[in-house]
Amino acid sequence: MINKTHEKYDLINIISLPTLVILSLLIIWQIITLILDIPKWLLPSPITILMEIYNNFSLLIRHSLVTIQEIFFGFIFALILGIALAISIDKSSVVEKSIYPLVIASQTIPIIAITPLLLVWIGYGIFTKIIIVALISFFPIVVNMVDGLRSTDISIEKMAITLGANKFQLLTLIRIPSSLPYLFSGMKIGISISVIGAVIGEWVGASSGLGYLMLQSAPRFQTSLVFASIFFLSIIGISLFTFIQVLEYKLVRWNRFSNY
Amino acid sequence: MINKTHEKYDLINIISLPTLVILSLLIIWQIITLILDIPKWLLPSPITILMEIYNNFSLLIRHSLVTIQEIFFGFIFALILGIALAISIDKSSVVEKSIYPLVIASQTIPIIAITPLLLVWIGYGIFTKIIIVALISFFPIVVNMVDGLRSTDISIEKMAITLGANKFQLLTLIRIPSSLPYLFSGMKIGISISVIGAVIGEWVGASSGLGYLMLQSAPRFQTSLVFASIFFLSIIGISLFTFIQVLEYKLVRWNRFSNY
Amino acid sequence: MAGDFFLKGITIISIENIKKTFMVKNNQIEVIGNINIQIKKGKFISFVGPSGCGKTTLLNIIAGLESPDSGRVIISSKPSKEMIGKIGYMHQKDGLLPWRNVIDNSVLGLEINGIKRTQAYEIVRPLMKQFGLSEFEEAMPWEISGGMRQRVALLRTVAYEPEVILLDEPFGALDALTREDLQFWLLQLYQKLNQTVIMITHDIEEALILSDKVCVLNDSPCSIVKNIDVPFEKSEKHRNTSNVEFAKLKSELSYAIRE
Amino acid sequence: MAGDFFLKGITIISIENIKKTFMVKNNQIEVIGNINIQIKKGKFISFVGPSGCGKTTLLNIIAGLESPDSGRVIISSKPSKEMIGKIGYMHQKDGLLPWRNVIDNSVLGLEINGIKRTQAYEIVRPLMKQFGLSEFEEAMPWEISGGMRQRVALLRTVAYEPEVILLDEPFGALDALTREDLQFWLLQLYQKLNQTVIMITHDIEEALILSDKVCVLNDSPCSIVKNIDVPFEKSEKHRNTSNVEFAKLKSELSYAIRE
Amino acid sequence: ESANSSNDTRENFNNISLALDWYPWSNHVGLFVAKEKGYYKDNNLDISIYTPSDPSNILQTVGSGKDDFGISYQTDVILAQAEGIPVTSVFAIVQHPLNSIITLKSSGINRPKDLEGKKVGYPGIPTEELLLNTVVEYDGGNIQKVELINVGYDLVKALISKKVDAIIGAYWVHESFIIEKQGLQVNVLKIEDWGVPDFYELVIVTNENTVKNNPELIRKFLDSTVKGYQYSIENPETGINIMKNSNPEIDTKLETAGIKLLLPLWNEKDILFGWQDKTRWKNLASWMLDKKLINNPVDLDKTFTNQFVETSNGGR
Ligand SMILES: Nc1ncnc2c1ncn2[C@@H]1O[C@H](COP(=O)(O)OP(=O)(O)OP(=O)(O)O)[C@@H](O)[C@H]1O
Ligand SMILES: Nc1ncnc2c1ncn2[C@@H]1O[C@H](COP(=O)(O)OP(=O)(O)OP(=O)(O)O)[C@@H](O)[C@H]1O
Ligand SMILES: [Mg+2]
Ligand SMILES: [Mg+2]
Repeated sequence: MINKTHEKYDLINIISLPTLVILSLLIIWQIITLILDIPKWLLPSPITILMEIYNNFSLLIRHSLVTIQEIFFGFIFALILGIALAISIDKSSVVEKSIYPLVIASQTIPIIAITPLLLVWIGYGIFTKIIIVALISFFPIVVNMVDGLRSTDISIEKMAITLGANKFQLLTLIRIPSSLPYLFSGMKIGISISVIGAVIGEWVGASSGLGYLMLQSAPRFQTSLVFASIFFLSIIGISLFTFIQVLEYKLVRWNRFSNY
Repeated sequence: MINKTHEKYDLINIISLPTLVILSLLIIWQIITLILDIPKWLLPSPITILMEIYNNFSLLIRHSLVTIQEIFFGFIFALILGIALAISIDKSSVVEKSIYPLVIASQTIPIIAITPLLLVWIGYGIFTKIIIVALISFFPIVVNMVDGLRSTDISIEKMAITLGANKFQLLTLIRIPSSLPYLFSGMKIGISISVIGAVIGEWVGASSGLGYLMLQSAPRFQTSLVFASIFFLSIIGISLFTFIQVLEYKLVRWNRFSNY
Repeated sequence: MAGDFFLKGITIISIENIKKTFMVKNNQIEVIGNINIQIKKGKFISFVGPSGCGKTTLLNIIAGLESPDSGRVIISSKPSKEMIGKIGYMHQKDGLLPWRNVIDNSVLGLEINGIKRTQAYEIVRPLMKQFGLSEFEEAMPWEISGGMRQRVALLRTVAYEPEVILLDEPFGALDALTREDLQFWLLQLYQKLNQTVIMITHDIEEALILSDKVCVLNDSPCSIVKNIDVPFEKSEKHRNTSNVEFAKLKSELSYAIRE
Repeated sequence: MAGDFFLKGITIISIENIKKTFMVKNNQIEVIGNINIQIKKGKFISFVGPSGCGKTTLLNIIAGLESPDSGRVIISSKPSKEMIGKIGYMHQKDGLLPWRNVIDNSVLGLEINGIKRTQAYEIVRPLMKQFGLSEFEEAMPWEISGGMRQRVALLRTVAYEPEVILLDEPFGALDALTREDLQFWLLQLYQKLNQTVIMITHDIEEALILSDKVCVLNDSPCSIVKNIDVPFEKSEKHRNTSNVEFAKLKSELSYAIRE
Repeated sequence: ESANSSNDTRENFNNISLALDWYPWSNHVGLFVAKEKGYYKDNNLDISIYTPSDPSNILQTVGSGKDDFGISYQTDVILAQAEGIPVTSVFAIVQHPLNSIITLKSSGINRPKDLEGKKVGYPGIPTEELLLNTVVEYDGGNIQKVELINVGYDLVKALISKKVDAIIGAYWVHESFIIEKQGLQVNVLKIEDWGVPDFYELVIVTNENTVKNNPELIRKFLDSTVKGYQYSIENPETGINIMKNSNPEIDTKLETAGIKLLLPLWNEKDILFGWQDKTRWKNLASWMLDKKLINNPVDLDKTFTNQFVETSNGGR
């Protein structure tokens, strides 16, 4: 009995409530645009955006697929690079003190400022976009993973050492598993901002993708198409975030019980 | 005795080694630009950049101060907003399910696409830049803080409950302290990318700041001034990151011992 | 006689038909079968029983931290859930806050109950001395030994003087001498304040020394197999270990556990 | 007589002039004064002493996990640091990996020593049964009781059959019955494999039942105040608790500790 | 460079890349028509067209040989040459400045002097600032009294949301039209009427090396391009529709309107399509030098050449 009602409540929570909140936000938005008579070129109303999506659905899907592809490869690349880098930073204080500042520096460089370099050296194919997605999303992964590795409980580590664990086993059996909760936070941040990475990548030079579509539409004052693209980008971002969260739930549920 | 040699080794580590690595990178860069005859308008050599910095030092400092100011206020704002949001998301699953997607969505919106909106509503002053910095840097803070709050050890929480802790005490005495290690990871990511937030903010509606300086130099193909600005941005980013890391070291050293 | 002894006074804790099942992977494990027990105000009860039989689970239910599948626990005429915070509970794991030093961990209960830090320090300092922790006020939890951690946890639980105290193996990590000191201290405390105490222990002697009543539990599922009222007066306790009756009770209990 | 007993066999562990000081805030605490002890191969040594005296610290130094400020520990003719991994050490805290279930925690030592998981399962399964953990193979650490956790930690330590075993209060969280079972099992194991065991305990009886030698430590700083060689044969152990000599030794030790 | 190295994959075919100054719009129609109708293919050219985010990047990619051709601005070519970027303009697409000062009619700003005490939005780049400077001073105004606001690239929004009173850096053939579409009336102040030397808004640039070593490639490219524009001039609406094939995002209505304004600016009568007048280059360069936009005089022979214009038009 108790379980049943609980489930029902959960269902309300998971589906109805957020839908309700978002729907009411959309309604408020609609009403505001109507009442304040906000012109469509500045902020289109939800209905206008919806119409735009309806009218350009296949166009939006086609561009979305390009963007998703860039995000996918870029993020995988970021993940591999980020984890590898985090492990080396964690392992060696030389690497930490010499590479970590460069990693931080890489985040402070506005990509737009180095587009000529990227274009000349890498071109405007998908590879540039993958690099930019990776460049943007690997940083949270590195920082969180380094902190995760460093949060490894000293007593657990000592225990493994007495069992004879070598450096490699310590890493794979103890440090990496215990860093997972942090890694997942980093991945969630990384995957969300990788969406913007793809857009910026497409901005550097592209002929397809949602970023391209947006920046094409903006100067034409097709603001509702811009918002339709943003809507698709958001859906992509939220889906990817949720996917990683589900994975996290499966893999690091133990996190809350570590001391018990 | 043992301590002494250790200290010495540390000193080598802290100062000499990274300097060496970075210096050799700069030398390689210099050599490459010389050998491949890379033109200065595409990628200036370190010496050229250094000369540029020397020649424009006061200019760079003046613009840096503006940018630092924007970062400072924007980040403080992001921190307050991020922590408050994380606490509400953690507390209420309704907030989580309805607001969290919006927060994620906010990260997938290319800021350039909504700057017109920001400008029209907020204007061209420093406030817009602060908002943009905050918008970019609050996300890692939220995600990490939420995960940090959720990583609170169940047994510790139960202990506090039996001592009579109410919801508020549970939050302030148990959950927030135990989320600090995560929060610091988020802050380190946030502060690093807030630098880019300030630059983006300055591309629109500014008349000073390093981003503005870059915007002025790039179309004139004064690439070495662009790189000089990037150099200053990196220094700012690395310094802020290091500052937070020192703070972290002071405040969450306990993290590694939680189970012991 | 024994029954008589326990009829005096008002019932403060009433445990009624408690049942509890856990799901581990796909197996349902019935941990607590059907436990009934009434505890009078000012009494000291010990639970002994095999490892994993469900003692901690029972204490969690009494404390209101876990819900039984059926049955209920009434404390001071209220469901135990509503009494959370009015019951001192020393968990089996010490649960010291890693970000607080020893004295700040000790005052946590007082602080939560609204007493200012500085004032709370004054309250716990004499206790710290008695617990042999004075030198370690400023030490962090990872800088003290296992036994010291346990003492800090005990101190934290009793410092704010709750009416009901639940103790889950409070002396498990202590040597005989320290243990005796603290047992004696605990006895005095509970007599002075007329607190009601439920203690889990593995040590039959300890149970007999401290308690008014010892309950023997067995496992699969956990239930009370024996109930012994300890007939010594509070004041004479702690000096009876060489007594013949004490030895008789001890072997009786050992026998009950072994069954 | 006692000295004689211990001159037989080759010294496997040699603890020489160990000193250790900790800094807590600004106070320097001398934890270990000057400890010297030689342990012969195949012997079982127990350390007893007051809580916080430095037993765990001493064991950490023997295991090579911590460096003494001066002095050294030699195990099998090597500095103990080089022997890390060849010594089984059961810590006071169980240190179970929260992301592994019971059986995967049990096989950790075997896995680290290069044995495949499936094969390791075969090795630990019979032990799991003996330890009363069979039903909980798949349970996660937070789903088992405190005593079970301790048993898993013990199992993990002995499963890969190291030559030297260090045990820090291995039975602290266990009830008398389970404790006896495991003590008996441990005795058999160490006789069979001729392992050298050092155990920390608070229980003098336990120390006498299991050990060839009991060392009494005292605190501030930690040093050996008494050394008792237990004169019972390995085979007759565990059945001598009612013996007169046993009682004599017990009171002798209690007295030493109380000093 | 890429033009030379990659032509052996498909015999005789040259893969060439073209970087656009802006997202495809009516001004680019000739290029897309030439591509779609196979005019490039006829000359054995396989063209790929893309848009980098920042138009000034084009001169760097073309200067480094990464891209073979680019669409850029005359001012930018001079700026690039001043910094030593080896780019040469080989063809003028638009014969006059499109850049202009745009205000709302309701603002009452009819001449540059009226901007005193007003806010002017600009995209934050130095050229625009100096254009305004020139225009205001030419009209006897005091530039100190004009408040310049960097509004980024969204000039129009800043104007019609009344955050600024005027904008500079917008095209009177594009933005003005967009504003009018919102039901507002605009005033356009053409900068060349107020003291700024007349210049070519859009030019086709290529690398100096290509001019020297592979003139044939340029000739072929321009030949095809001109054909594309000729076709579009004759059939503007079909041209836009053809363009939409490869750019489904474009708004046909908007671009059709835009192309009508552009037609007279491409191929002025009596002038060869693409021709660049040396005095106009000289005037602009000295204006830029005067305004300290560049620090040294540039070699005009390097900045542009007419050697390909005759042959590419000569076919007809
Ligand atoms: N990491 C550390 N930093 C500072 N002091 C420490 C540290 N570890 C142990 N100590 C101190 O060393 C002393 C001995 O601790 P140890 O854990 O060895 O005691 P023990 O004999 O094992 O006690 P118990 O029986 O309670 O476990 C204690 O006073 C403790 O405060
Ligand atoms: N959260 C949980 N999920 C699943 N099973 C649990 C959980 N907590 C306890 N159990 C199971 O309940 C049983 C009783 O556990 P409990 O901790 O109450 O034992 P205990 O009597 O306190 O033992 P010990 O003396 O060893 O501490 C055990 O079999 C344990 O596996
Ligand atoms: Mg228990
Ligand atoms: Mg200890």
